[in-house]
Amino acid sequence: MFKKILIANRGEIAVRVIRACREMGIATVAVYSDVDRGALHVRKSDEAYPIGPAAAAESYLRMDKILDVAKRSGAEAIHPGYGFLSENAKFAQACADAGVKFIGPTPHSMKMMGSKTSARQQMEKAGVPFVPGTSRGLVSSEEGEEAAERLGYPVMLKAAAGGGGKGMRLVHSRQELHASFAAAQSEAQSSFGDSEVYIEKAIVNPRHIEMQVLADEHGNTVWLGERECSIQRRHQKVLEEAPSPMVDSDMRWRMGEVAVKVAQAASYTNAGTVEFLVDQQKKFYFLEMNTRLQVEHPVTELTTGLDLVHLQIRIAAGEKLPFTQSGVGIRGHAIECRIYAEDPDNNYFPSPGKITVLLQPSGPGIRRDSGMYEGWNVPMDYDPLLAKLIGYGSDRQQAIMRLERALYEYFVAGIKTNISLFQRILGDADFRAAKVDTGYLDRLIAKGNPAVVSSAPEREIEAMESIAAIAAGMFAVLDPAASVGKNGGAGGPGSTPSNWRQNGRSEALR
Amino acid sequence: MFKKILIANRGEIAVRVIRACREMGIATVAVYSDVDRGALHVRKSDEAYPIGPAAAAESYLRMDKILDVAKRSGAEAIHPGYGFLSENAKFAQACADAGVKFIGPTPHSMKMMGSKTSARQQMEKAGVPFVPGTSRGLVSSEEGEEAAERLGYPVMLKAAAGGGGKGMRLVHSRQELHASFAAAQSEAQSSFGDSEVYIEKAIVNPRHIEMQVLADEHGNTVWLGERECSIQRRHQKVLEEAPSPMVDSDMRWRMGEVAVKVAQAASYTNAGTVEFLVDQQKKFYFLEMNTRLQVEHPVTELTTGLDLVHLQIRIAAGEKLPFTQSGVGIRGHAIECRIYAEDPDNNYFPSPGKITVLLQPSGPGIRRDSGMYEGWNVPMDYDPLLAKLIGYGSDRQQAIMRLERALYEYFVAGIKTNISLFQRILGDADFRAAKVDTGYLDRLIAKGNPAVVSSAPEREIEAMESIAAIAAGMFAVLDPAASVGKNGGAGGPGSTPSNWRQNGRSEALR
Amino acid sequence: MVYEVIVGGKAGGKAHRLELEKAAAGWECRLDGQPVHIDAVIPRRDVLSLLVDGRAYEIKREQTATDLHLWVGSSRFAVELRDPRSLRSRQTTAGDEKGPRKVLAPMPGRIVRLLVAENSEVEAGQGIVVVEAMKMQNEIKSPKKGVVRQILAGAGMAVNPGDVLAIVE
Amino acid sequence: MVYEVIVGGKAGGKAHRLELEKAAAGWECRLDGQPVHIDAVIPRRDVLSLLVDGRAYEIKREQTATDLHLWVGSSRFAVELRDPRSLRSRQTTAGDEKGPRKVLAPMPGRIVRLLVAENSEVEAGQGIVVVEAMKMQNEIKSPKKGVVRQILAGAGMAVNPGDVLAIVE
Repeated sequence: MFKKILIANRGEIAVRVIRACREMGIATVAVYSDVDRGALHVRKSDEAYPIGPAAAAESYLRMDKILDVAKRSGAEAIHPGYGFLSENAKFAQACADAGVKFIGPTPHSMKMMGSKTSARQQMEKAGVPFVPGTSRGLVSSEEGEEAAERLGYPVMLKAAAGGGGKGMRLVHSRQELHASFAAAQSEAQSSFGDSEVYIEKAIVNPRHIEMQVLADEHGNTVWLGERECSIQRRHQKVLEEAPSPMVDSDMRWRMGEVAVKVAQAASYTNAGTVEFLVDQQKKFYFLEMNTRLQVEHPVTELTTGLDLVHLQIRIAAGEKLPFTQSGVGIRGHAIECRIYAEDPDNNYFPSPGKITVLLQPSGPGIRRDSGMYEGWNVPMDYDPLLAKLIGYGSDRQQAIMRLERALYEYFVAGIKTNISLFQRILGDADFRAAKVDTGYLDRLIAKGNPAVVSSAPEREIEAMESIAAIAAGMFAVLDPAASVGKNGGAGGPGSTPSNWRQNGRSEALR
Repeated sequence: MFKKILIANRGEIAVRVIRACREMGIATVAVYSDVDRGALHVRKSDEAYPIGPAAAAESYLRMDKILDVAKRSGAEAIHPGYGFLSENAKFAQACADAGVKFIGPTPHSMKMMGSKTSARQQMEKAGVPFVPGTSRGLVSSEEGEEAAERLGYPVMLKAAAGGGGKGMRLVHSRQELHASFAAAQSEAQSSFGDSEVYIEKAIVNPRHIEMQVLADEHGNTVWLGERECSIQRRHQKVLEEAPSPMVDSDMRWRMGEVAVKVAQAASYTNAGTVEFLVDQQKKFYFLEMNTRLQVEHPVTELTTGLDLVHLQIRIAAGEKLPFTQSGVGIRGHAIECRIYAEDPDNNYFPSPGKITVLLQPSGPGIRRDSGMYEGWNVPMDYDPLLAKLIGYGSDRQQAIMRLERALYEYFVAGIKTNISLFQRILGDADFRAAKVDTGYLDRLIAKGNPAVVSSAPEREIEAMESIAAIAAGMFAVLDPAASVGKNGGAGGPGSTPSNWRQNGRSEALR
Repeated sequence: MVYEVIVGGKAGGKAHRLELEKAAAGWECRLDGQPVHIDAVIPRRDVLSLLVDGRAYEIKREQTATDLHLWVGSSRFAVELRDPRSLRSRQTTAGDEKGPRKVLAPMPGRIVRLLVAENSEVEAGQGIVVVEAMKMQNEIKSPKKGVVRQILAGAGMAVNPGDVLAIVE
Repeated sequence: MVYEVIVGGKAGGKAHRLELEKAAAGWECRLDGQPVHIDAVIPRRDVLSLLVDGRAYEIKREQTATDLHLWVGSSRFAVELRDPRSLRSRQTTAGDEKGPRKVLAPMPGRIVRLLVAENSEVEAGQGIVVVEAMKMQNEIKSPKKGVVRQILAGAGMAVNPGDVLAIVE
């Protein structure tokens, strides 16, 4: 087993991997950018090294700096987390060249899955079902028109190197195709430095369901059940659950076997995820393979009782999988809420800044994987994922109820978060009935964002307003150091019990 | 289902029940004594009523006041938690008389199990194995001598109304019996107001293993697996785990079936626990039945995936058990650490007071059921249980490793806690090998309480001392408001960066 | 103590008169003349445990440089506390709708591009500039229909919340 | 800045001379003359994140009315910080062993009974009084062999930590 592992990441996932290492008796090496000196992963690691300025391109994406830290610290392996360098085959290769074990698949598997068209070609050979379309890039919009005619509209244009919805266009008719092709190409070029675009039959309102696989370096591959990931915004997942309410045992086995076939066709090792689109008739199509640990891996951990990061590390150290497919059982239901720093009242704009108050939930059935703490200044330079709140229950309803309870206990001030969005989703009748697809969240948000109170009867709102008024007065009386009124702020050491009066007066004199 | 439940308890268990109610959409009513106004259960409930002074006899044990609050608030049921009134058959009867549902068994079952001798008589009829001895109170020490002769020394004298080790005497020889009988009688009288004492064969270094049962009000009774509770001090459990490392599947079934037989013989309903003594040959003997939710119920919840408090409430509301015995599965391993306010460096003396700093663990496999928060003043009037830290893993080793990780993250200042004791237990070779019995913890503590550092090599201790020295200086430089040196304290608003110098000087002038 | 409390934000807020007086146990309170007995403690900074006739509330305080919000359960209320002895009458914000309106940066970030030129006409809700923060590009929109009188933001510029990006008239 | 730091408690503590000087990045530090570069931040009250040559430490501070302890990982160190310019030499506690010793209440609680009478002889470790707290009865023991000169505690009395319960000479 490794004695020391470098974690080439930040935020909640770096903390999660550090915890796994500590549990396994492995020393940890953190890296951090200038704005992350006070980040939780730096506090929790055994060693920590600065790797440059805030911009990821100058720090967390700098392979040379990270490998240099690995060398200096004597780390034997690197866990890339997700994002950043996690799906970068060049980095995996550079690690191998430097004699450091990359905890993930081989550069070869990563490269094959990195291009959607090459992945399609490979999977076509292996007989994996995927959305009808071209498995090569389109040479011209005319070729696209022919293919679209064959597939039938609507069709989807997609960047071969794509991800995150960039270089993607839904095309409803022949008239639109030419312009959309040009737009997709140019967006693909500017986003990925590669203009290759291919075409697929568009699945209307699909579900996005993915299958977790795990493969050791001795030829053993297993699947660990699916995750329902249809609740997305801007192609970013927001809430995930396991199992999917629409997948039954038979479908799970079929998807699992296809996922294993995909992994084996790519000579895949370590943890990976095979993504499927599922249409209204429950037919599923291979979409792509994510060659890394997913953000949403905890829901699989809770339903299988396994620790995926422990297993990733064991596999990378050359161990065999400690169980076979028949030893994997799915029990209960788990749902993950991704707590983002964004403002639900203001178009979900990102909301970095200092966390002034933080009350965090715990208790039965609640797992919290967090990268934040009270007093931390959330930097504006990285993605807005602050923490993940995962609820487990013996069934879906109990998982939902436990999450609602935990969200009620969760409170973050200083920055805005999307906690209220989850309260809306979990209380929504369609969600409760599991009627979700990739368009669900946009529809829910489009309904408007009523304050929670507006659904309450008028009388109750008035009662709550009275409570708020009384509370405002009691705060002022009991905690006069914190200021009152508009001239807010944290209240310096000079604050006195009569401070609010001065504030009141200076306002009056303006 | 009930609309409103009163929780006749405080601390972590009141919080745990409040959470379950919120998850089920049931309003909660808290009660609190004068010193508990700021307690977490008051903050988290929907309604809260004062019931008197700190002394439990004048508040949490006052049936009349609690039933009065139930009436005023319109609570339809009362959850008693554990301790206080939870095993008081009179209270259960008073609830019934007041038309409030007591969430627990009937007064009849409670009464039968409340007296150890009457329980033994009943179980004898049902054919349940128990430790050889008398099932009636001893009339005289002569009768005791006869019975002891028959059973063979050592024997145990026990109070019929007993619990918590009171009125209990281990007797090694005839010579000791007379004096021990008198002592046990008098202690039983003063502790329970009942001098009845009976005699049992003493099991040397037994294990204490208990079986969770659940019975609905329609005649269905199931067992949910055992808990290993041998790690005790002063007859108080400190660490519990499920499953027991010494119980195999066959033994589990046999114990489970006996436990169900016990419950059925008592017409038992709701959640209960059948305690067994297990000897070196793995023979198990019925000890007693606890007619309430146990402190350690979370380890069973984690290994079965069920929520016992939800189920308690459903059963009390008249619902049938939603599963049968064959639907109960045990998966993985769970261990609970009871975090007590006591001082490991000072004979485990209780340590009430204000919690000045609190860092709490979370993340994979960690459940935290807590009644404390930073800034809370832990009252001296109640038992010292602050919180429970429960680790789950796919096997015992992983559960241990996760707990060690979480204990490393746990930090409480202002009061003392037994966190370091768990670090010793979990790292101990005998514990790792599951070689534990009810004498284990006393033996471990008797080995002395070396500071954690003393096991580290000298060089490492020195390095840590250097770090502590540097840290002391950096705290003084970066956070000068907090005082320095002996004239400590939190540093009032008058603190200035040069404060430490004044302190230094005033010391010098003494 | 006597306070004037505005609950519900500057625009549609309701003003309440609040009198608080320490009682033997708890506080005697009058809200708009209505007497109510309350018990209140601050278990930790920015959290208030309030008991009113047995009802228990945990109220959380969210304070920024400009605003004070209180959370009662999951409901959030803008609150303003004033000294009623001050003679100042409340400013109305209604007038703002007519005059020039500032387009403010809602978060710290970097300007990635301008979507309109100075003096161009814009609709309400039309994008003016794009600010990047947390790997997301966020279109900052015009608060009203009108003419972009001035653009104060330039591509590549770092901005802080509240910075004026443009003025629409 | 220069400090004298005693690590390891009053009895067997080691004194260190610590010099700290702000550098361009982090701090230049000399511990007993040995130079070391450190980087330190206080992410939250009573927690210090310290980097020394790449090694990362999260140090927790535990401060009571009388003592300061620092936790490095799971190891706890008694620490005392002094101004070296003060002329006061360190008091030794060795002398205390000989004279009268106070028996102090280690926690708040209530005296339930006295186990010895005034002027009785006691062994070191013999119980003097029983204090009840948190539903546990705790025997407070004599710190030394000697005679109980005075008992200041009475059954039923409430005590606070540090209260003198008896004096043994």
